[in-house]
Amino acid sequence: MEIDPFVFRLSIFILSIFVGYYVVWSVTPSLHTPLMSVTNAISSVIIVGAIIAALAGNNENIFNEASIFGFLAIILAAVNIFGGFLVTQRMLAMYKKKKK
Amino acid sequence: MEIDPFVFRLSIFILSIFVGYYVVWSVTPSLHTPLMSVTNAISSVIIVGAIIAALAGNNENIFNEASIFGFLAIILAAVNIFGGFLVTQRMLAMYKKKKK
Amino acid sequence: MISTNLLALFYLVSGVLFILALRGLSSPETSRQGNFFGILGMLIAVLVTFLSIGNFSTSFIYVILFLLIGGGVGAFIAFKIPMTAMPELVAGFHSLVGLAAVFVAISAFLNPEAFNLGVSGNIKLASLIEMSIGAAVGAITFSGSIIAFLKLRGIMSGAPITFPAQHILNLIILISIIVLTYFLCVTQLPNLFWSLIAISFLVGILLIIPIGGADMPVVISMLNSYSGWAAAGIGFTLENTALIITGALVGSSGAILSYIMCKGMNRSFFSVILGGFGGTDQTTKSGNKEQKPVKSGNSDDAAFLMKNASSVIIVPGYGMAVAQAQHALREMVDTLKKNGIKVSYAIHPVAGRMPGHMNVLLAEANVPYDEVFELEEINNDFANCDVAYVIGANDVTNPVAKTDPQSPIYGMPILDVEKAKSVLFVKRSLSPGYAGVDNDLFYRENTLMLFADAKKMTEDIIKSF
Amino acid sequence: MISTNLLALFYLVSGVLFILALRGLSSPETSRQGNFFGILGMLIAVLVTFLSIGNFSTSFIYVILFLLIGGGVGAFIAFKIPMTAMPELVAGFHSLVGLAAVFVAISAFLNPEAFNLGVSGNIKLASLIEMSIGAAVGAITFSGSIIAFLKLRGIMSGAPITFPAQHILNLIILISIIVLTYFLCVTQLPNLFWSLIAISFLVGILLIIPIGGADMPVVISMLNSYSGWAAAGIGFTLENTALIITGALVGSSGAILSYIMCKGMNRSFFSVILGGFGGTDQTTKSGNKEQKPVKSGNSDDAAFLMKNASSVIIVPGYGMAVAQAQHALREMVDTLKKNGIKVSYAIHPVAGRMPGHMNVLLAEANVPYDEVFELEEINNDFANCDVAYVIGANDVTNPVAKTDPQSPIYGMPILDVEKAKSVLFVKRSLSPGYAGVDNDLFYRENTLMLFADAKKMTEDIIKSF
Ligand SMILES: NC(=O)c1ccc[n+]([C@@H]2O[C@H](COP(=O)([O-])OP(=O)(O)OC[C@H]3O[C@@H](n4cnc5c(N)ncnc54)[C@H](OP(=O)(O)O)[C@@H]3O)[C@@H](O)[C@H]2O)c1
Ligand SMILES: NC(=O)c1ccc[n+]([C@@H]2O[C@H](COP(=O)([O-])OP(=O)(O)OC[C@H]3O[C@@H](n4cnc5c(N)ncnc54)[C@H](OP(=O)(O)O)[C@@H]3O)[C@@H](O)[C@H]2O)c1
Repeated sequence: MEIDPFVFRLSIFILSIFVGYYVVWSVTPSLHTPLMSVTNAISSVIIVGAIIAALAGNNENIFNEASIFGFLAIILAAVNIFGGFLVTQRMLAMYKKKKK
Repeated sequence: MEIDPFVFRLSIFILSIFVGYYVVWSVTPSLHTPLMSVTNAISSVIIVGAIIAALAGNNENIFNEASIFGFLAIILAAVNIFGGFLVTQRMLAMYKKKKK
Repeated sequence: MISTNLLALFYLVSGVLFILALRGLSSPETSRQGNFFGILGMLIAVLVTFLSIGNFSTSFIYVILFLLIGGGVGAFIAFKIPMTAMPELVAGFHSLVGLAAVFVAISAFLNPEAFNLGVSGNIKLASLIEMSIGAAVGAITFSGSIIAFLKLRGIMSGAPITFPAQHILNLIILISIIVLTYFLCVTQLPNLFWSLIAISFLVGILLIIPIGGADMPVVISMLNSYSGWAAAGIGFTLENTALIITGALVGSSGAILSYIMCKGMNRSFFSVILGGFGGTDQTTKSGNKEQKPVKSGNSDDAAFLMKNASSVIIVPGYGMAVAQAQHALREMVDTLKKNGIKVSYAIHPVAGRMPGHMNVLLAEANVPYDEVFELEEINNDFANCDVAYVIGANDVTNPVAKTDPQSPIYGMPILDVEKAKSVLFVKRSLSPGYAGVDNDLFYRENTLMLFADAKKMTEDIIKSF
Repeated sequence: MISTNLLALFYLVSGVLFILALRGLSSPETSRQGNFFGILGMLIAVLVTFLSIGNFSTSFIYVILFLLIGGGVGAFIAFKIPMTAMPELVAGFHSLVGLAAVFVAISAFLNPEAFNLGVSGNIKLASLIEMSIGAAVGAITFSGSIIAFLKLRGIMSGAPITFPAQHILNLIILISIIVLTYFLCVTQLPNLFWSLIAISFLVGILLIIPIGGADMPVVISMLNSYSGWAAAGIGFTLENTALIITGALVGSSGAILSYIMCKGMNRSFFSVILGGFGGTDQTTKSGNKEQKPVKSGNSDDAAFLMKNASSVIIVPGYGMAVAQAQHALREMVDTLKKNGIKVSYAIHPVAGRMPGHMNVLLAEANVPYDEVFELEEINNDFANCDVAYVIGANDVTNPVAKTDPQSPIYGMPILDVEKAKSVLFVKRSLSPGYAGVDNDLFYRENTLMLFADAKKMTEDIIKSF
């Protein structure tokens, strides 16, 4: 009787594709390079999975087989998050209007 | 533990607002009148509720207190659906390119 | 029968098809396909609803019957309605959607079991709230659209009807709606529900009667937006994805169109949303300028000027719609073209009385849409054109919008017809247009007024050619 | 601790913030605010994840520690990287996302209980499929991006590496991936999972090595798109709205950017998606035209021409990036402006080696973005300009794109520098650009070639002024 959550997620996914399509087309061409770096940064939201994986270990064995991959993923994703947002920030700070 | 379907519906709603925003802004101004009539037609998808309401009656009493409102709503929505789509069709058929 | 998941998937598909329907309107080429997607989406939604119930009893025959009756009426209207009546038509159709929403909400209130919302007298709180909002906004949409329809159709006077303490009354009503909803949620008494609907009907009327007839398009668009949000609300009640998506689409569409109209008229969006504006018709500031000299001519003068022109820009306005002059205009343009004159059409974003009004009328008269240009596309061309033929337009050409910060239309972008070598104004008198502002252009050196009905004058020009 | 519903709501909020982050990029004014929204969204996602676990044990300290280590490295790179190295940087960062996705998938495979996906050896089928797709696409993204990075950085030769039976090998691998995934789902054997990942790494390498170094930007964007879909896949596994929304955003963004690049280069989108292109570097059709006479000059000639000009348009290209000439260029323009000369910049959509490459470099050199124009905005102005200063650009000015249907760049829109009164070409030789096509403009009457490094020549011109 209840709707499977998968159906909802599918709806969210499909609507997000529409949003993505429009939102990216509306990005001005002069900001396409920052666009590339910022999408890189936001795609690191996969860190959410990495954190769950890392914290799944128990106290006796913090670095077990599974959690160690989580910790590695955290490092990689963190490089991207900080690197991606900061380099974008650095680029965007350079776009200035003519001083009058 | 399970996520309330309401949260999913809210997500769908919010994403649809984004889609709506972009999709309507991208409508060419010369088609704004058909836009008005077609949104009218699609908003009649409320007929879905009208059908459920109308068919909720039982066989002995097809037109009970509740279902009668369903039947009325079906008529109204049907006027809109057929009227809205057909008048849009009629308008759109008139938009022609220069014959060369 | 169909599983709940499959049903939800199909509703998603029809939601997506509705998105594609609007997406198609981004260009005339894809628009017909878009409309087809819309029809398909509706078909899917209706069919799967039938399948989900699966109770093909006698009631089912009645459902089909009423569907066909309503459909027949709708189709009849769609084929008979003249294009010039589109504003009323939209308002009229609109009221029906509002009323249908009210009926569905009532039915859900009376028979919540059918919608899985609990049992009568003990409806789920969330559903009850959604239902009340749906019913109230639906009722407001209904009565508001009816008033708009009556004003546009001319059955009711377009003049704003005001009375003292209007705003206080509205405030009291608003508070009573909230109080009613609260008690309804607590007691679930049917009478409170009925009162809520009755008061909402009243609100719709009270909100719209003080607004002048010419402002109705903004009102319609605004009600359109409201009704979208109401549909989304009912979508939450019915747990229906197609309705939620559609509600958001319609809500955005109405809001954006009223924003475009407000910007085009240089009115604030908020003053519209809050309602209670209008009365511009009264502020007609004419009379004190009538004494200025005006050059006026007849169809022969106009034909002579155009014969000697190498390029002509046509600026249609509300008057063209009133006079139904679009077909005559197309014929005149054909004649001009046969004489080797370059002709294009310039459409202001708020020319006429609804967005895209002029485009639809020109399309009806078989004017190809690639000869019709938007303001930004063509505005620079007036400087190089010999004749601007302004037919039933007024405000959209008024240079006061650029010069006088006191003017109600100050800041609105206008078509620079003044830059053309000569300007021909076809209208019946010197009276102002919708905004009630006198137009300085009438008194200019290079302007020739052609006082007549737009259709009559255009036909005469063809004869004089 | 935080309830599941609240958690889902917060993930929705961060998804919406990511949408707003991209939306901000629609204009430079709003872009910084957009980036802030993105950071906020990420912060919310990370914080609520912490709260949802609530197990603030010793592991938690390590999580913070590793987060800071990674963050420190990222921040360091972000501050140190020169703007000219943006293409490599994006490729490098990209490989990290891919690898992170692989690690998360591995961890989920080893410890499915932590993610509510069933128990080890008996993982829910849907989750296992999603996980495999995520791991495979992540691995392809990783190794592919590494190759792209090496080629762009010049560590690996940019030449396409081809070998016989390449396509047959790829086909065999593809089939084996599908077979592996099938048996993995049936048996849940860890070894199959490891093999799947190993083969996917191989695919990433094999797909990218045959592609020429200069085509890497398209490859990066394509991998970006792939990784977006992979992220969405993992989002389904983790039942995380933020990841699903982000995946779709990144997927669209990559696809649209590669589409824009392909259109700008007049290549088919499908040949890119399928991979295996490149090798254009070999088709250099030069040699037979070298004998034609060429006018070449020095910095004094260039300065003289510009001094007598009233308007100059700057056309930067890949050579400006290579020579890091943007700062010198800005200084030159300042000098020109001081002499009362009107200067603007014209940017071709695929000038340089990545979308928006030139804009970022000019912004770095403090060129205000309202002096920088897109192709459509400025192309008509060349006819009225005295000097076009083409600095390190070549293909994007090549008129053969309009005239010769045989040319590989035929159909690509170009900047009409040929219409300027004089054209100055700053490059080191007569050798062709990225597309390997000889440029007819070099031999024209009104062209003066300035053979030198872009930065050197520009500095010399300043001195000669
Ligand atoms: N398009 C929209 O979405 C929208 C919505 C709401 C409001 N508006 C407002 O509507 C106005 C539209 O501007 P507009 O220039 O199109 O129209 P307008 O300024 O209202 O002027 C129309 C003119 O047509 C003349 N006219 C009326 N009937 C005629 C007939 N049978 N033959 C010849 N002329 C006739 C009238 O002058 P005579 O009486 O002298 O003949 C009037 O001056 C703007 O102020 C706009 O803000 C537009
Ligand atoms: N932007 C993108 O997204 C993108 C992506 C992929 C491919 N592409 C392709 O890249 C090309 C871009 O066109 P473009 O006109 O910018 O570049 P181009 O056609 O590749 O030409 C660059 C020119 O710069 C010269 N150059 C190199 N180093 C230099 C230096 N240090 N000083 C002075 N000149 C130097 C080279 O000539 P010398 O060797 O004689 O100096 C070369 O002819 C297009 O073909 C496009 O399709 C672009």
